[in-house]
Amino acid sequence: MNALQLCLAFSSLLFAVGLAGALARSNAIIVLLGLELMLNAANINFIAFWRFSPSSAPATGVIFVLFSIAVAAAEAAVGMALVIAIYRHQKTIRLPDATDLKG
Amino acid sequence: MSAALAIVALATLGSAAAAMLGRSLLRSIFMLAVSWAGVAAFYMWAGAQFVAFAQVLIYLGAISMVALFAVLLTRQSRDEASPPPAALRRAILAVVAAAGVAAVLLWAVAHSPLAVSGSLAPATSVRQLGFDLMGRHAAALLVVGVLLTIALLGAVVLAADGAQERPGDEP
Amino acid sequence: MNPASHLWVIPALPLLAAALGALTPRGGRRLAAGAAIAAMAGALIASCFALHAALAAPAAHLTCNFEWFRLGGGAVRLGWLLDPLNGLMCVMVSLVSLLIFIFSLGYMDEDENFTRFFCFLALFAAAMLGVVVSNSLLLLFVSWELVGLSSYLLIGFWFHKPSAAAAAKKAFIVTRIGDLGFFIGLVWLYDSTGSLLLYDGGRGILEAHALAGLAAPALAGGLAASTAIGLLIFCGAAGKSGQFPLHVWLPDAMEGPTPVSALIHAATMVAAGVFLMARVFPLMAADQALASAPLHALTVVAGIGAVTALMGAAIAVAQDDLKKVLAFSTVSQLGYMMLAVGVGSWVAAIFHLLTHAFFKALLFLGAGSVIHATHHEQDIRRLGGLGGRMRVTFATFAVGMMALAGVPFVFSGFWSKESILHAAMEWEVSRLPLWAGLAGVVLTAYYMTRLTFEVFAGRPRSHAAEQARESPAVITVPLLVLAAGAILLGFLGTPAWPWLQSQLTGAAVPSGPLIESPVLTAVSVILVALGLGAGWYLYGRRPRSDAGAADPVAAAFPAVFAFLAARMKLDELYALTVGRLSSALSWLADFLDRRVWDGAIRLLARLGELAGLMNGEADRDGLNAGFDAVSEGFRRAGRAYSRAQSGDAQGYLRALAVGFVVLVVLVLMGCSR
Amino acid sequence: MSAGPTDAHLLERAPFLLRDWLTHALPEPLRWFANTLIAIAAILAIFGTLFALLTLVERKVLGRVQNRPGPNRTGWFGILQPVADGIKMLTKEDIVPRAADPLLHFLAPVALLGFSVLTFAVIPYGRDLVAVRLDAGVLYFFAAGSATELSIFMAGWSSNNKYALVAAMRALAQLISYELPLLLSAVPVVLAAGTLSAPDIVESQGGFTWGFVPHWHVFTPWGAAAFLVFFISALSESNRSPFDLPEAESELIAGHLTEYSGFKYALFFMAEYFGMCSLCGMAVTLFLGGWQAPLAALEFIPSYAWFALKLCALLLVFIWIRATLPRLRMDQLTRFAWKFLVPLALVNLAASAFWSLSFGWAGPMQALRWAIGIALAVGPFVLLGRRLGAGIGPRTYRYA
Repeated sequence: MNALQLCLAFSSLLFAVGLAGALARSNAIIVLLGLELMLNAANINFIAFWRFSPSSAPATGVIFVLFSIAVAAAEAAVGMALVIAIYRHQKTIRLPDATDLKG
Repeated sequence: MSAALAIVALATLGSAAAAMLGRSLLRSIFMLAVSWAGVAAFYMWAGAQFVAFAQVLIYLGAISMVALFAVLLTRQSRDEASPPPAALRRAILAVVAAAGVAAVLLWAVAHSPLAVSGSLAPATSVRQLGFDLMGRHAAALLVVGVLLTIALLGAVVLAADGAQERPGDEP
Repeated sequence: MNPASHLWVIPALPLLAAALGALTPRGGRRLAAGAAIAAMAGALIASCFALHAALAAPAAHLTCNFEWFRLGGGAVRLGWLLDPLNGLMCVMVSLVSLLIFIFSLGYMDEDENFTRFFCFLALFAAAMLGVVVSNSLLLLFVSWELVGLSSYLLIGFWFHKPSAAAAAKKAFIVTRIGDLGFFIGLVWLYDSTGSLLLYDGGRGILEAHALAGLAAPALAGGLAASTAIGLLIFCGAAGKSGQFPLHVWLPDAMEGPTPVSALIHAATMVAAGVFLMARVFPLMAADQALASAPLHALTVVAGIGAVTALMGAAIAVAQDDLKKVLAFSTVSQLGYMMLAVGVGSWVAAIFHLLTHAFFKALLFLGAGSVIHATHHEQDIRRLGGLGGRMRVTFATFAVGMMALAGVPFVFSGFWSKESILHAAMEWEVSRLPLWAGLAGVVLTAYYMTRLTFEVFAGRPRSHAAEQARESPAVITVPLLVLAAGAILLGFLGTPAWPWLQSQLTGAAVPSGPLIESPVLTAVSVILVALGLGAGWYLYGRRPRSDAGAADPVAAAFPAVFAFLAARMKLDELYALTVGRLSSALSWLADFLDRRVWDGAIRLLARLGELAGLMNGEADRDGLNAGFDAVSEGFRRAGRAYSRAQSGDAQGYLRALAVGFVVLVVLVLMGCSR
Repeated sequence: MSAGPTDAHLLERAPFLLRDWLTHALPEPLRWFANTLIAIAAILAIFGTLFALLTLVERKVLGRVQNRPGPNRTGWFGILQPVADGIKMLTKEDIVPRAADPLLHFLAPVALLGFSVLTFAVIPYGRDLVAVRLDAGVLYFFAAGSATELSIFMAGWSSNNKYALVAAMRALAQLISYELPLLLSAVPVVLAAGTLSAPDIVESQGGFTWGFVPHWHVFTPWGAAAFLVFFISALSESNRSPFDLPEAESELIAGHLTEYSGFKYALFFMAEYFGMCSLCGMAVTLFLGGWQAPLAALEFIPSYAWFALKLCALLLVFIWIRATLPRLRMDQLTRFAWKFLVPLALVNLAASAFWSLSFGWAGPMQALRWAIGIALAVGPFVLLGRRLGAGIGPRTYRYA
């Protein structure tokens, strides 16, 4: 395994941890934060490929991560607002209870 | 080099796992903050200083704050009750699914022929980054700006108290 | 240095003021008004410099073109243009606007939306100046639409009045009809010449190369493309300038505040159409060389102009609303200008435009002064006796009235009107415009006399008129300035010293005798005297005693008067024709729908029912059992599937993860095989 | 860390000479490590001393403002008071409430102090006298600064005390609100200097107009406005009066510090003063020319002395403001940030953009440039200020 593969393994594991959290926990806030972890894992991939890319390419990887962080910030803001809105309506933020849209 | 990476990775993964497993919501968030800081450390390790600082500023400075606010506003500040059996089943399923994904990803990483260039990080000055952002990626930057604005407005609208619209709602 | 490259400053200043006004909170009255007035003063100074630069080389069209954006292979280019026509228009528009802005300070003083008003005014002035200075028909069209928008905003300024809101809508929609033609003309023009720049160093649409291509008899019937394009552009001009079929919005636009009426009817919006005609005159006249063409664009323009001139004057005779009289007088005067363009003398049209701008702004502002003093009393039957109470207003109004009526030698209106009539006389195609113009002269003198006597002579006929006091200086000073202009401006273009004509055409016009055709002048002077005399005989000799008394003309010819008072029933005619047509069409559609198609469908349905009845008998026992079983199966499957739609977000995510793994494994297995 | 200026005179080079004398015996790879350690030690020692002195100066100044002598019993003029305080703090019992979260309760002051110290790394204390030369130093500064919010919240929540929790929420709201104008007011400087590196920003402020007006950013219209916004936000970010709501002792006992005692309390105190020092240092760097001398004739005085002078002046202003202004109410605080500082900073960004664009204007255009610049800086201030005051009015107390 070379350094790039180590980085990718790291990001895969982080992704898995985030996914496990998002799947296992019932609290909407933790689920959202698990999603953030997954996004972070994706960002790690960008940086890793940028760092070890064979060509001295322009900083596209870095810029992509910057955009990704911005989108993550937007996602967090809207997500937390949704959580608060759900709480106001249902007095709970447990995801298994928020199933009004079931078939 | 790899030792530093290993330390950073272990700290990040460990705190992330602790955050996902932890019973106390606020502790989870603090552990996540540590994990995000670890990711920032990884960026530093990879030579992407600017991204690292942006990560700290956004994740530690903003997103964790938003999460803390959400916790306090939804009055979840004390520990969760012990999980019901259904939650246990879900947790097992979740771990199985996540393990599957991890296995697939790791297998792919291990079996892909990935070329690695020289050991030096590509030199990207902040100045060059700025020119790139304002030049080749200006349109994307604008779109992201609009997205952030709209997301902010949307968040405010969502989180704003709708009580005055339904005066008879509150007991 | 090319002075045209700085021309953008002129519209930019008021635009800046408008932006500032838009950002100012409601309380910032002084800031908004101050910014607007300062910007107009700046624009006036800049315009004077521009005019100075333009007069240095009257024949040259100074341009400054630039690329706006590239689209595929072609580039869309815009530009600024500076020549004496532009320069004069700039100075006139900015001067009159400045005076009207100052006047508005006094007039709108009590309005709570004062700030917004000045914002709109500045936007309007910016748009109008943009029309004037642009060297591209596209930029001109953009500004033109901005003029339309801001006039909509201004006419509907008191939008809480239903009539004002309706008038604003009407103005917007009617001018839009004309603009549609204008736009089609633009597209056509761009398609055939590949450019919308007016002057572009030999490649512009008003230059010989493009015109030669357009003037060829390319269309059916030997018509030139330029004729059709010219007429389409004229549609837009007619809409803005209130020419005959599209004039209906103009009198209704009086619902706006009086400074707006002055701005729209004197300096800017209505002048835009005439200005546009003068601007694209080479294009309009391109088909003149084509003797075989059955129709020339200018002939239509002259005809419409003549009809409008006469009709407007006739309707103005019977109006009772102070501002409506002036509005129809504007319609009529615009008809004169279009007539002048149509008979080939756009210089006379611009001359009349300039003088008219001053004396009509004067009249409107004078009317505004009266209205302000009498707390919004506009009915001339209820005014009266104001001559003694409002001396400055009366004196300046009288100057404006005589200028409009064409009282000889001293007033500017006389000279410009003479030059139009003279041009009409020399037109070879037809004499009708001349007759219409002469008839208009007598009517104009008559209705203006009537208006003046009704408002200022006799005794006050209402409480408001009794209480009237002279307006403050902020209102009277602009009146005095405009009155001076209304007198002096005429001397710039007398036949004996044709300074204006030679500057506008860029070639020295030889100075002739003071009176070019003594017979015509004599006739028109006699007609003016006749009109004035008739007005005095009917209204001045024995002023009306009380508001309810019948009009002497109405008493003599009730039918004619009522017809004119109802604006020749044109609005009703439109309602009857256009409105009726569309309701007839909709009734027809309704009928078809209800009776014909519905009947057919009902018939089919009956047949189907019958067939179903027969089928049903067969089905109930034979086929149903099988179908029931199948549909039960479907229902069960659906229920099972809908259980998967649990609403549990994490369940979905889990499915996604598992699906991802399964997919990857499948792909890998596929690859390894 | 570089070798230091070689052409400058002895005093200017003194810190580097001292360092090299200490480490010259070591082999090359170890020397770098030792140099870094020395830098860290120096920063900690200097600012530790400064912290001790500041506590004394603050109490003395407050005392003089309130017409009393202040501490004057320990040593001459109370000079030993900080030592006495230190001994007291160290010997007090460290109480952890039973319901508290012990780990976070311990971590909070440590993390807070850690993040506060981190911010010292990028401030240029003198010519080439900066611990870490970072390309994105300003960003680093704000990143490290924003992390302190988390520690304050940690402290408030882990104490499991309602006052502490309320204070933590207040602190969160306040810090987030003022983070924005703080950042936004630094952006114009970055725009003007064209770099995020703190030493380069200082370099860009070198030189003089007409030989005596230094090119500091505070001497431009937008710079003055941005400095004002930055300074006010810095007051709030360091929880100083009149923005000391999170620890408002009369309403919340002592806010997030309620359940802390002994050495942990001292750590909080220290972190607060460190934050104040680093924010002042950044203000000096961004706006007041960093280590640049105010007059060309005074450049013989070493650069770090100028920096220290400016820093102390700003710190004294902090103390002076604390002695002068009453505390704001919570709604006034947030309103002030969102309705006044943030819009002002945004407009100021445009003003600085204009300033950069009009760089080449000369002659009479220069006067126009100044006029527009001043109008862009003062106009929004006046307009927004009027809006801000509307609706607050004097309060009436019925039962007072």
